[in-house]
Amino acid sequence: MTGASPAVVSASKLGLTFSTNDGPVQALTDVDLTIGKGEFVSFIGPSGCGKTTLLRVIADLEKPTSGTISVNGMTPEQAREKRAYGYVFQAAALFPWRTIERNVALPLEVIGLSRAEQAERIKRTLDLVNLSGFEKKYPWQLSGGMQQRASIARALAFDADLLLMDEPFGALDEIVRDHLNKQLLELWERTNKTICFVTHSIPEAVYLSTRIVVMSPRPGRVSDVISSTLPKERPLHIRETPEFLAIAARVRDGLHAGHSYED
Amino acid sequence: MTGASPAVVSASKLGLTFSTNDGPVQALTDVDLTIGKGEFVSFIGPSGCGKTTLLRVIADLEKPTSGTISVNGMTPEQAREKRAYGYVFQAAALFPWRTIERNVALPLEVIGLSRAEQAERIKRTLDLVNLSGFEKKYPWQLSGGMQQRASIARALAFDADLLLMDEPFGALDEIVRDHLNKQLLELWERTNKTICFVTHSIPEAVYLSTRIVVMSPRPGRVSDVISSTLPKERPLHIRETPEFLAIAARVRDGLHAGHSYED
Amino acid sequence: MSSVTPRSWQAVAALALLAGALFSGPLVTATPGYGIATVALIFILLLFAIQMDRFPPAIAATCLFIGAHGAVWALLHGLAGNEGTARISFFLLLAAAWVLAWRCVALLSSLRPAGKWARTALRLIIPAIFGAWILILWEAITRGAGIPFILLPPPSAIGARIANSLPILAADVRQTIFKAVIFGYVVGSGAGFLTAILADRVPFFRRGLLPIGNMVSALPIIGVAPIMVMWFGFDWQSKAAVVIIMTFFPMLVNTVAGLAASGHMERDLMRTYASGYWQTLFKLRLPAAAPFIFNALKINSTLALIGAIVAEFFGTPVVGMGFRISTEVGRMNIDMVWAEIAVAALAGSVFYGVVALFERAVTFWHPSVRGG
Amino acid sequence: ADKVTLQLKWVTQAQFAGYYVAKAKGFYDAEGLDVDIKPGGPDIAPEQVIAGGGADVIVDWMGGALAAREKGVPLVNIAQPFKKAGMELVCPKDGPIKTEADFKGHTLGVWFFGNEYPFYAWMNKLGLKTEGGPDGVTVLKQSFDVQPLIQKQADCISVMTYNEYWQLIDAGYKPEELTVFNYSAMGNDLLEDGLYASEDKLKDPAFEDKMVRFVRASMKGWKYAVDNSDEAAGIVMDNGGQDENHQKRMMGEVAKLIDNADGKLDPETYERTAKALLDQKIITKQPSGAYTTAITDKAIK
Amino acid sequence: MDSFRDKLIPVTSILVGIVVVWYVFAVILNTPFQRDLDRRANVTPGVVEFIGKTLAQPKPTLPAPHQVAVNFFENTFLRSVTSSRSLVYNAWVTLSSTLLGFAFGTALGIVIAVGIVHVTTLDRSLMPWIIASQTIPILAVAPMIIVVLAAIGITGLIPKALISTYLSFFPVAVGMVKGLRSPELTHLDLMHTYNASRAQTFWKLRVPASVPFLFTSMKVAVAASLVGAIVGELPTGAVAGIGAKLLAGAYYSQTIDIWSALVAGSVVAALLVMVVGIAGRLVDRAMGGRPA
Ligand SMILES: Nc1ncnc2c1ncn2[C@@H]1O[C@H](COP(=O)(O)OP(=O)(O)OP(=O)(O)O)[C@@H](O)[C@H]1O
Ligand SMILES: Nc1ncnc2c1ncn2[C@@H]1O[C@H](COP(=O)(O)OP(=O)(O)OP(=O)(O)O)[C@@H](O)[C@H]1O
Ligand SMILES: Cc1ncc(C[n+]2csc(CCO)c2C)c(N)n1
Ligand SMILES: [Mg+2]
Ligand SMILES: [Mg+2]
Repeated sequence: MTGASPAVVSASKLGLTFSTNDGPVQALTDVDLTIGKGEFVSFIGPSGCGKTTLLRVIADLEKPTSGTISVNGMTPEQAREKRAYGYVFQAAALFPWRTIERNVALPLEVIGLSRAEQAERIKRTLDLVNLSGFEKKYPWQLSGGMQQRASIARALAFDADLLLMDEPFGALDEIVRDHLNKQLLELWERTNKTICFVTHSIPEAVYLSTRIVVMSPRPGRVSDVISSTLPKERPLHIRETPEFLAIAARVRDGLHAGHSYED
Repeated sequence: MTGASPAVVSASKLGLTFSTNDGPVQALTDVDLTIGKGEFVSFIGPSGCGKTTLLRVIADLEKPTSGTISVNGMTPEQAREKRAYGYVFQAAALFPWRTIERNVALPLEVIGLSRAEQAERIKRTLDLVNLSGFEKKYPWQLSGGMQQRASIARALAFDADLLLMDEPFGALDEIVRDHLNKQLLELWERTNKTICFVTHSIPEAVYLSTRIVVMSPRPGRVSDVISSTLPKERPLHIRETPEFLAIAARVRDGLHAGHSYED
Repeated sequence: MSSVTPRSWQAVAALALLAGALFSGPLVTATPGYGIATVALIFILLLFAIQMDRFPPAIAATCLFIGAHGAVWALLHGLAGNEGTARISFFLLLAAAWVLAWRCVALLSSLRPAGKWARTALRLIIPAIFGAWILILWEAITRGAGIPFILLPPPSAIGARIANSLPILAADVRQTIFKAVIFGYVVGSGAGFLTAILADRVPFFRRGLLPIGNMVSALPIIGVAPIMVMWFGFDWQSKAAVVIIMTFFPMLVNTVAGLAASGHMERDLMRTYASGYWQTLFKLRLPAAAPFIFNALKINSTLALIGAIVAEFFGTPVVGMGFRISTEVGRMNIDMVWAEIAVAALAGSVFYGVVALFERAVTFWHPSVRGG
Repeated sequence: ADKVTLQLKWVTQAQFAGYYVAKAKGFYDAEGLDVDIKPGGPDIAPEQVIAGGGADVIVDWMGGALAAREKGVPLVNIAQPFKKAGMELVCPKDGPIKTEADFKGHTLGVWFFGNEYPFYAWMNKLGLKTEGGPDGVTVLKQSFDVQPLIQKQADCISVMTYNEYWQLIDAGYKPEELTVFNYSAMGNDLLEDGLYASEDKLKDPAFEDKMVRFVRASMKGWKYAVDNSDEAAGIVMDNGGQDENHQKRMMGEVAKLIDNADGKLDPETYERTAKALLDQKIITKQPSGAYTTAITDKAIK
Repeated sequence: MDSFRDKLIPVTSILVGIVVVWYVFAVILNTPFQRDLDRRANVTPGVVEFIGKTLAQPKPTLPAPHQVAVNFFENTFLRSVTSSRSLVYNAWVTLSSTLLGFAFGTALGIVIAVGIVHVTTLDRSLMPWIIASQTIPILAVAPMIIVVLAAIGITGLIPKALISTYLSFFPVAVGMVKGLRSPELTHLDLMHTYNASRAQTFWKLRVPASVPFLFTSMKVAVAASLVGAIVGELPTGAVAGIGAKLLAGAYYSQTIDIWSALVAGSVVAALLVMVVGIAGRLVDRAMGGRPA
């Protein structure tokens, strides 16, 4: 744990229970977690274990029903109002009445950037996700993966110190994914951002993270936290080193433990 | 190629161009493809290369602008009218006003099954995708992965001879994915369905398919078709055999060729 | 694939009607000879109609178009001087021609021409034929059955009256539409919209204002118009006030519903930007509300017109569409009444059409516009 | 009993007391008639109702009836209970108008819906333009109330002697504070409430006989109403009239218009009315056969 | 009940605000006439007395709230509900034709919308004429409609209800055309893959998707229907109903009566709109609507 750096996210005994038409659902219980500045933390766990919910609590989109949480030493609400983080949703959530470039411009308009700066950031981030040439298209004219990339571009353009990413690369093929993984790592190193990253891919989690949080469902909780011993500098082929594979194996074990069917 | 069995899908010189506000987009060009009965064909390719579009053409959701295509020896329209296929969309497309079980029941209501048979199929398919216990929930009360599983259950409940699946497992973690891969293979073997399967995961494509269609973008086209030499019986550990890895390598090469950035 | 439907039902119906007409004797009591030509004409075209599926739809439609309208022209022409004496066979023939025209419209709507112009032309021709037949039937029935002029004049008389009264009609339109309607529509819709925003912004108002807004909804024109005349004088201002009251509520209700129509995830997205109320409103909630707002604008475009005209029944200067209608009813110039109504209908349709065009342009992204 | 439907020109009020009285007092029954009285309203044109077959006989003003006759609804005046017109123009004395000479440049409230002819005939006679401006008068289509005067939107307004005039009095005006231009007094009056039936139907002797009985009973009703005005007002109230006091007063004023309750049309007034309508191009040719004295001759011997 | 209490304070305080403004305007608007009266009567009252008089005129330009309230109270609670002077009775007369007309109108509007969405011929040809039909001033044709209907023997409730129908079907038709066309394209595609019949797509997809539009339109329609019922009372002899009260009030310049009839109409309207709103919320809840 990079205990020395100031905590960006700090949760203790966090719990969240949804009440639904057929009884309460415990989406999160007893989550204790501290994320330091500049960390890259991946969340991994079976579908429905509460990853999205946890991210939403950090982002002040959901209020915990028990426990406490602080972001940058403030309540999540204050942090949100200070625009402390950028968020990539699990679904693209693009506005159908805006072209791709205007969609990316959305957060920039909200924070009131100049036209010129908007244009510059739009170009840079659309290039990054390989969508140049599609600036003037509307969301429904894009493939699923392209929409997801547009939403990543939108979050990156926002350029906050904390990035909350909910399965950003889920709909992308291996090669684009490798490419974007590398880009993300570079960005992270260059800017010293803190990143919370939900993924289903074990190699991706191991490759990217300084720490991996393994979660398990019913009720949603943190079942393991694995600190990576990999160096900060990570070429793609690091994924074949024994060290890498060892961490991956540990994650896989944690994951298996959370699943009901073992076959 | 399983040339002997009757062709389920047969396309020749197929092309589709979308006209958009800023010029035409060639989503498919010159696609020649024959899929025999009982085949399991995977489509893989970079984001935006036309996989979804091709599946939509087969399903008569999109009309080709050139070339010909037949499904079960008929036009796609006739085939659709005969309810020849089930379709899993890239996005879950659940009806927000129906509970999960009513969503799965939707196609069954359409084809007019009895209540009892509906209940039986709903239970079976929701079990299959591990959603028992969530029957009475509404889609927005489910996590992203759970929604996708519900939509898979809905297509499986429909039980057509041809299954068109557009990245059905994109939002699922490795373990659920392995589980569902196995279930799908079992189902396929047992029922001799024909399956067209879009995926971004090379191992998944190789593990599941009798043939792998590699596509490349701008304009969208088929760049390689790889027949699998793996036996029909496929335990999970087949994925470590040299034969498997060789096919995977070939797919990866094909995929790389279609990407603009090589790094 | 004409193999599916053996023959159009319209052709069969027309045949039956024709046979009926032949058996029920002369068309009018006065001149027994008239009508043979018409019968023959319809008959020939009927043969076409029955064979029609052999022809390309465009040609068949043209034949039917000429046939049905030629036949009905002959029918109406023969009626001159025989008003009020039409017999059952006349109406059977009329129905036969109508049914053929129906078939024509059905064929035309099944056409999918490639050219942009052809499509536009079709979009205009189809409602035009439909409308023409409303007028034809009206003409034939009023004249054939001899409906008293002061109950319902035939369209030809109304047309003649319009042609003779253009200056009066223009003055009335200026008074009613260009002064009262437009002003009232803009202010009323605007006020409904702003009230909805206010109610949305301030929860206190949301709870207090909406129930009271509902009460405004049914302030009946007849009750309000005299009061408005009392307050704002008898000129157009009082009519505009009535229009404001009438258009206020549909806009309020629709805007409130529209503001609730944006998706949860989209709203969450704006929250993550710590987007202020107004930014979220302008960038997300209003665009998402646009289909509802346009609904209100469309409904209001017709309500405003009715409101202004009816308000003029109560106290006006001696010009205006409502004034003219109420006055000419008293003078038994019912043709003038219908001339004003026709102008109102035309103006209202144009008004509505303009709003609908704006809607298409602004909500191009909505499935109802994208998908049809 | 024979059924007769009577369509009134206005809402139930003492203006129509004779008919309600005849019904309530059994005068119709005595003639073997079953009369259905339909009240009117601001937007009921009795001419349309009779053309549509909704009534056998209507109460109408002559202007409307002659216009309808020319438009193909052959209405015939079969009786004329109101001998004099009740319409007048009133102006407050503290306003600018004291005499006919003062009209120029001022705003006058006029009832339309067929009630505007006497006014236009009068202005015609005075040689005043009605399109506004300093040399003419500005005409305001007046609502059927007296608000335009109270609100000072008009300098003079139309009233009926039996109705709106009293509303002004109720509103605090004293009779001596009002200048009154009475159309009858000026000789500008057009015939008001008369009974009209369709010429075609009258050709049928049975129908004609029915009308004779109807007119006889109605005039008997009028006579009774004139003689017992408070009771008549009460009967009107029973049939949906508003404001008992007002109805009593109205009955008193209406009585002055009825005269001797013989229902006979005065041909001279008829000619004057027809001429005024011709002059204003409300009708285009001299009407013929628009009235018959046969019914009243038979009814009242 | 909680939400009821939530609303009570805002509604009452806004109502109090309105009443205060109302008083101010009553004084202002009634002043000229009162001054005329006083001048003619040659009296010069003090300010307070003068204001008192402006608020106590028998036929004021704008009646004071308490005058309306007293009139409303008397006519609502102190008369037997079968008396033709009772507001309850008149409101009931109007309400019955409103409800009948609203039912017809909603049904007709839905039928038209369904036709337009499903039959190309109708889509192309009908809509312009429906729009045209709505621009016909109802008060001008209502009498003719009533005459024609009476001629074919239809009288009583139905003609009035038909005028309500005429006014209320349009908002429903317009809203439902939009609503029935509002399903997501992927949802339509899904039904397409099942080769669902038009009826199935209609019931299972288009109808649920149109619900927000339907209820919004129905709120507008029920209000329009009430207006139609009131309009329809005039050419039917204005014997009973809120419209008849308004008319009678107007003829005799009984402004207080007019206003209390207006208040009665508004209360009925507010109740009707609220009922539709509540029905909408119940349906939304039953359809798993997510709380905002
Ligand atoms: N409705 C449309 N209008 C215009 N262009 C479209 C439309 N649908 C798809 N396209 C374009 O067609 C191309 C192929 O899209 P398609 O959805 O088939 O890609 P895909 O292979 O499924 O990608 P992904 O893996 O990201 O889902 C893309 O460039 C996309 O922009
Ligand atoms: N709004 C809600 N109302 C009720 N229950 C909810 C709601 N949102 C989520 N849940 C429940 O909370 C649990 C956790 O959901 P969450 O979305 O956090 O899962 P997840 O880990 O992100 O899964 P996935 O990988 O499939 O996206 C699930 O069981 C889900 O059904
Ligand atoms: C349709 C119609 N409108 C007005 C009058 C004239 N008129 C006669 S009595 C009266 C007021 C009530 O007494 C009015 C205005 C009429 N005769 N018919
Ligand atoms: Mg999730
Ligand atoms: Mg796709």
